[in-house]
Amino acid sequence: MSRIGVFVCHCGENISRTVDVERVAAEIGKLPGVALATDYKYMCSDPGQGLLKKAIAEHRLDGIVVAACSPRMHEKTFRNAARAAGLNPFLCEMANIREHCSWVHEDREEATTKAIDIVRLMVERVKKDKALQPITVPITKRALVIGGGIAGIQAALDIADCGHQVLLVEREPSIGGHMAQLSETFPTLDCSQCIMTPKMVDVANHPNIKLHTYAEIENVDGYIGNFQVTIRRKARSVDMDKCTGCGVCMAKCPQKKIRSKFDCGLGTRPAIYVPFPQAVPNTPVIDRENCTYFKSGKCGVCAKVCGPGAIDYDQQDELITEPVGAIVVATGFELYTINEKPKGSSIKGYGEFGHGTIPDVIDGMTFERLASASGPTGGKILRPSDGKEPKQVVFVQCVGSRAREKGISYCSKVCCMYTAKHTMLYKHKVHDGQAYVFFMDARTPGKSYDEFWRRAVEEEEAVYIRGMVSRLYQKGDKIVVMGSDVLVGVQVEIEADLVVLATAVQPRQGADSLAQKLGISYDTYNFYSEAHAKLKPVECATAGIYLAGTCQGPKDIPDTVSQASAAAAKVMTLFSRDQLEREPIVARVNERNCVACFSCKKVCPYGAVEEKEIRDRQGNLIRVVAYVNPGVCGGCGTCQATCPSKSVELDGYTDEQVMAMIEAL
Amino acid sequence: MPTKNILNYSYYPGCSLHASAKEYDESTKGLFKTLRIGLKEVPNWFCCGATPAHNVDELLSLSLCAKNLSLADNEEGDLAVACAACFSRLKTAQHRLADNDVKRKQVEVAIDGAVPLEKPVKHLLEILAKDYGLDRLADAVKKPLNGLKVATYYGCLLTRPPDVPELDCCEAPTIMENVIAATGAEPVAWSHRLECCGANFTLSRPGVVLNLSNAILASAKRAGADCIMVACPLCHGNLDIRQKEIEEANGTRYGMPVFYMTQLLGLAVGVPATKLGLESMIVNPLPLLKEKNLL
Amino acid sequence: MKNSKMYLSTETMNLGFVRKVEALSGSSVRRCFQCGKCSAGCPMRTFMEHPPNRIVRLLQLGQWERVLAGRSIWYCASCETCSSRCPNKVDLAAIMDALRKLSWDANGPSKESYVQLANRLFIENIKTYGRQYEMRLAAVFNIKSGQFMKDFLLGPKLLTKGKLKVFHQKNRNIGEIEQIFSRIEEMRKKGEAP
Amino acid sequence: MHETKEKHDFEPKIVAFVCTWCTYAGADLAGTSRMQYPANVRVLKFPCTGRIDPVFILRAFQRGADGVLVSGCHPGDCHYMAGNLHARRRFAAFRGLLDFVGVDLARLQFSWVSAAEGGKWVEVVTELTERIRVMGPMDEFKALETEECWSGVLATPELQEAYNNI
Ligand SMILES: Cc1cc2nc3c(=O)[nH]c(=O)nc-3n(C[C@H](O)[C@H](O)[C@H](O)COP(=O)(O)OP(=O)(O)OC[C@H]3O[C@@H](n4cnc5c(N)ncnc54)[C@H](O)[C@@H]3O)c2cc1C
Ligand SMILES: Cc1cc2nc3c(=O)[nH]c(=O)nc-3n(C[C@H](O)[C@H](O)[C@H](O)COP(=O)(O)OP(=O)(O)OC[C@H]3O[C@@H](n4cnc5c(N)ncnc54)[C@H](O)[C@@H]3O)c2cc1C
Ligand code: SF4
Ligand code: SF4
Ligand code: SF4
Ligand code: SF4
Ligand code: SF4
Ligand code: SF4
Ligand code: SF4
Ligand code: SF4
Repeated sequence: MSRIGVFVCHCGENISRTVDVERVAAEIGKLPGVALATDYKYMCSDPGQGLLKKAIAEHRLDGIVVAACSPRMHEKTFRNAARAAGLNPFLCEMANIREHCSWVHEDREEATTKAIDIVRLMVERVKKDKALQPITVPITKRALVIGGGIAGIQAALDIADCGHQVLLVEREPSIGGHMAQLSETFPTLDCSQCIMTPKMVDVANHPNIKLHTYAEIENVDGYIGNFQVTIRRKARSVDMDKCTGCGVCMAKCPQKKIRSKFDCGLGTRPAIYVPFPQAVPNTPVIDRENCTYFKSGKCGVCAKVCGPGAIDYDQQDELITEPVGAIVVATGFELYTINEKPKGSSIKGYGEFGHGTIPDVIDGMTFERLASASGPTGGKILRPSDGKEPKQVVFVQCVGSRAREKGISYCSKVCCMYTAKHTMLYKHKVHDGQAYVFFMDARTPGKSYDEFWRRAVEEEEAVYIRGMVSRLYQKGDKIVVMGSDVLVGVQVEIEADLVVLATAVQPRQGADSLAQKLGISYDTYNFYSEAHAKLKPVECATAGIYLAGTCQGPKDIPDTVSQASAAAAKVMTLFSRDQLEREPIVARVNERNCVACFSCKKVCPYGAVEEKEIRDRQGNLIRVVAYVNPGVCGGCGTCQATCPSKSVELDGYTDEQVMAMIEAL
Repeated sequence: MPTKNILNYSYYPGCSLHASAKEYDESTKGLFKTLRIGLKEVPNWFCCGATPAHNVDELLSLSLCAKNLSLADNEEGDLAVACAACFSRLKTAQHRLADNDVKRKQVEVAIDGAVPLEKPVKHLLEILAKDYGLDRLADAVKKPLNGLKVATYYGCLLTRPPDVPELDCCEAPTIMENVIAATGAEPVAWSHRLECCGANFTLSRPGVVLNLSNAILASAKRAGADCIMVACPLCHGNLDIRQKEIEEANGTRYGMPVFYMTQLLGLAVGVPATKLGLESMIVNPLPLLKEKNLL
Repeated sequence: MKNSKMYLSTETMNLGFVRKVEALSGSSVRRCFQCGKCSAGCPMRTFMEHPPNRIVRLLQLGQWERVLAGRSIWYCASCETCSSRCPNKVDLAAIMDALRKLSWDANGPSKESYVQLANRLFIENIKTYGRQYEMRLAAVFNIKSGQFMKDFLLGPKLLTKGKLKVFHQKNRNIGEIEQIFSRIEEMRKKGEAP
Repeated sequence: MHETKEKHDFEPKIVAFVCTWCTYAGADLAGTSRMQYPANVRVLKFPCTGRIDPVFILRAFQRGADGVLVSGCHPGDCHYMAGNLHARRRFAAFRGLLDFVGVDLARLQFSWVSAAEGGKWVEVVTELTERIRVMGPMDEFKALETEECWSGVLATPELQEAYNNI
């Protein structure tokens, strides 16, 4: 027989005005198993809590119902009081007779009857309550950051500065991402390399950061605090420990004419290369597809000239597995390549713009390389076809973006601003040149952004034309731009020397397969989804995984860096404790009854259900059952309602508890 | 002695091919005969309504096309269409009616029968490039058109709008270039191959035609083309028949022969020149053909 | 009217008209965000007083009189350039068709009579002959439009090239065409078709 | 000052199964806003509508409920991401079962009430109460009470099949 204590609160007059609290206490006192039923003016006050603690001791109570306000208000208060008095907090429940009763009804009789019902239900429930112990999960205080763009770099540095170990995994031979390619950056026009490269060097030198470039994530297992990641370190063909970065190999390699991806195809590089001079690490890789040695077995020049003997043609991919406690995903974006239709994509190209066939129609990143002081033209704006300085440059915004018919309906967020920047950079370098911009809207909602755009228009004399371009075509050495000015309402034709298309920011190809490895969700475009658009913008719904930068959606550098630091802060919050403690409202499987249908696994929104093998002592597999990982379970109970054999139960909301309440109706 | 046909089609020539574009009809028949592709004209076909009908009366336009489709459906073989405008109307009708049950029911009442939505409708280009095949076409060439620079003119109706004609990519098609390249001729890269010639206004507002077609001729000239190749009688009407007018109105001189693609292909596969209707062309092509040693 | 002020209210915006256009054309009008790409590529823009994007804009505002009053809709060549390139899949060519039909049915307040005349003759020809009869089309057009000498020089040239036939062969099944016309008319009388 | 309350012959018993995050909070909001609604409803709180097993509803009817309300977060707003969608799918099938056992489906209402929709909570509860009041007490089902459905014992093949579809 249980010994339940019931405390009915007046809440000043908030409850007692409509509910006859004394009668409630009296009626409830008659229920079997109720050892004490009393009322008090302010239960949450210090004396009220004292009353409760004293009663627990005096009456040896094994369950408590506080009939008062909403549990959303004071459940914690009373559970803490119970704990202080030596009672398991999960044996203390609240009956909501204020928000759900006294405040919403006027008839005293009706309200009192209802209040008695409400309290009775809770009394029956408490009788079935079980003591629950908070769940603790150990935390590996080591973070994995995937992607070494500005987002990944910032997150890695923040976490490392806080004293935790960081593994930074970058797919390319060097970290830096897109920001390393930029010339100058809006809205301040500071040189991207100048602010980026010091950070890259910091990463390389940081004692807490272990950098894996030319590497990718192969597999991820585990859960918050306890991930196991397998990293594939692709064969570099250069021994990183021996290489001194002298660069002799690159100078001597006879294969020199390979289009540099970093320079958007404008410049060339050898088969053994670093993507750009400031690369971190400054260790070259051999591009096996283009290396003569790998293609025909001849050459071997680099091995001959390398003093330290760092070249290793036989190097193999290497898999390493590392434990980490948190993961920051910062894999960035890709630019919409408008002349190619990505495989399996619904995106339609823009044949009418002739990108890919007209050499002087380029995208925004290519323009960045043209304008970059360390770029293939040394910062001179020269057009790709004949190396001449273009005097009329036309920029077209929203190419790919905001075009649902072409497959992307979102706004890419940065292109209005970088186009304004491009017109300025152009004007600074070609004083007698004229820039034209075809645009639909100028989206400049950032600090000092609209001012920046206005400066492009008013001071740098860029001609902005409110309208889109229908078509581009080559005419002699000019590109005819057929556009319209919707404000004037007439067609506009410009014979341009160079056309720059502000193409859409898109998720990386293959972003979905990485998401599947990580068990995180992504939207229809493949941008990774945050747990809540406003209140959890850096967390994934999957605990322990955080998002930074453009892999989550289009962003400029300030936003990217803010989000990266926020993600780092979340990781640091997680790492601030040795163990992860969480409410013990989690599901548990009764292995004996489980029929291994895995219906639970299918419905679990957190992917918390695993398949567990039961083996006998000889290690023979007896059967497979479901297992709920308490570190991952969110406590929604969907599995329980789904399980056909009633083999999984959500602690705190067991069938027994619920049915006890229903029986008491 | 050619015996059996390799392929067989029912054939919808369209109104123009029986009048102002008779050389298109003639050369098509000549070419297809030589290639051993059978064409059987759909008996009692009607006008598809062309632009004027859909311009003001979509239901009429759809009904006329549906009627023709159902006439064609009685015949064997996919429906071969020569005129780009008819092709566009027939395809559009199939698309619209497949997407819209209300309109389809109305049309079914109007023609008192079902609409064969699935009947394959193919432009001659498609038959040559895809069904017959470019390789086979190249093999059939007896007199290569080497050295002839051809501006291939699609006009606006062959590829637009993107999902309807299913002939080739809407903005960057290559089918005409591929077909003519199979004969050894050299397709030139030029800017106005997809622009509209203004065919709709040839009667009511010829000024429009003079303006639009002039830009097309100028572009072809700029690209160094010897001649233009078309696959539509309306385009031909504007570029060939009105060329002189265009020259006068713009104070220029083009002298640019405008061939139907079937004429050039016919020439290449050895159809006798007399069977290609060359004499019906307003801009005389003979000097060019002689210069290139093609006659 | 062209430049007069627009007084916008639920009464002055004829959205019923817009819905009709949407139903006839099968294309949304609201989707358009006025990028102007349609107008940029429209080969007929220079002949129109309202560029295509403005036609859509006026429709969005329910300004049907302004749309129908102008020549623009009659100068559209149905080339589909706009529809093909619109980033929002606004099928402007179909909207133009719908507008012409509405204007035509209302005996158009439009000023553009030549195009309408040509269209009418073309359709009459179909009704009478089942096919086009280019010679008659041109002749009647010239007479009715009062331009007796138009294309005078082309005529003989075409005749000698065998391109214009003075006599035309009727389609032998002309009855079927007549039936199509009359069935459509009947449906319209009963209000079963637009 | 209050208008005199109507007295009704029949006061139905309504049971509401609600989720903590949205509807429970919405009902709290109705309270803090001092909105008024009929006192017939008894609220049972769950973490998520995904936790609500249809047998709870059956049992509630057996135990004297005249009407049942199931309410959770709007689609897409689920605190647990997708629990409410699973619930929705499950309940769609469950309605078939209820129909089969002879419950007038008007006695069972599903709704979405967010934490900000105190007013909607009041509306939903009031409407349901009034509807059930007109329908009268639910007797037909209480006769079926003999069977213990919730423990997982589903005796008849029809019930079993309907349940499998859930
Ligand atoms: C033309 C142009 C001009 C711009 N100009 C400006 C400007 O002036 N000012 C401004 O504020 N913003 C500008 N931006 C925006 C700016 O480039 C981005 O905000 C910023 O680069 C985003 O950084 P990120 O780290 O999120 O992504 P990225 O720079 O794309 O970095 C992602 C990194 O992750 C790596 N990676 C990807 N997938 C994997 C994987 N599976 N495993 C391991 N590594 C992976 C990539 O190799 C890359 O190094 C511009 C953008 C463009 C396109
Ligand atoms: C009309 C409107 C609608 C909006 N709608 C949306 C929307 O739908 N979605 C969206 O994402 N965003 C929306 N926003 C933006 C959103 O409101 C802000 O982003 C957000 O509220 C900013 O929060 P904050 O904490 O920075 O500032 P605030 O909300 O302004 O909070 C600042 C707090 O600091 C206190 N404070 C100020 N000075 C002092 C001081 N000296 N000492 C102590 N305390 C001080 C203030 O009293 C206040 O409580 C909207 C904004 C507006 C104006
Ligand atoms: S416990 Fe709740 S109901 Fe009681 S006095 Fe405190 S706030 Fe009011
Ligand atoms: S591989 Fe050898 S030659 Fe090349 S940079 Fe390294 S040390 Fe120098
Ligand atoms: S072996 Fe390859 S990388 Fe080395 S020098 Fe030769 S081509 Fe270059
Ligand atoms: S940021 Fe500007 S250019 Fe880029 S998609 Fe948005 S509106 Fe278009
Ligand atoms: S649903 Fe139940 S029986 Fe099926 S696997 Fe999960 S726990 Fe086991
Ligand atoms: S309670 Fe919810 S989160 Fe936990 S295992 Fe079950 S379905 Fe998954
Ligand atoms: S192209 Fe489409 S969206 Fe742009 S103005 Fe024209 S109709 Fe509107
Ligand atoms: S269809 Fe009409 S409106 Fe559209 S581009 Fe062609 S002429 Fe212009």
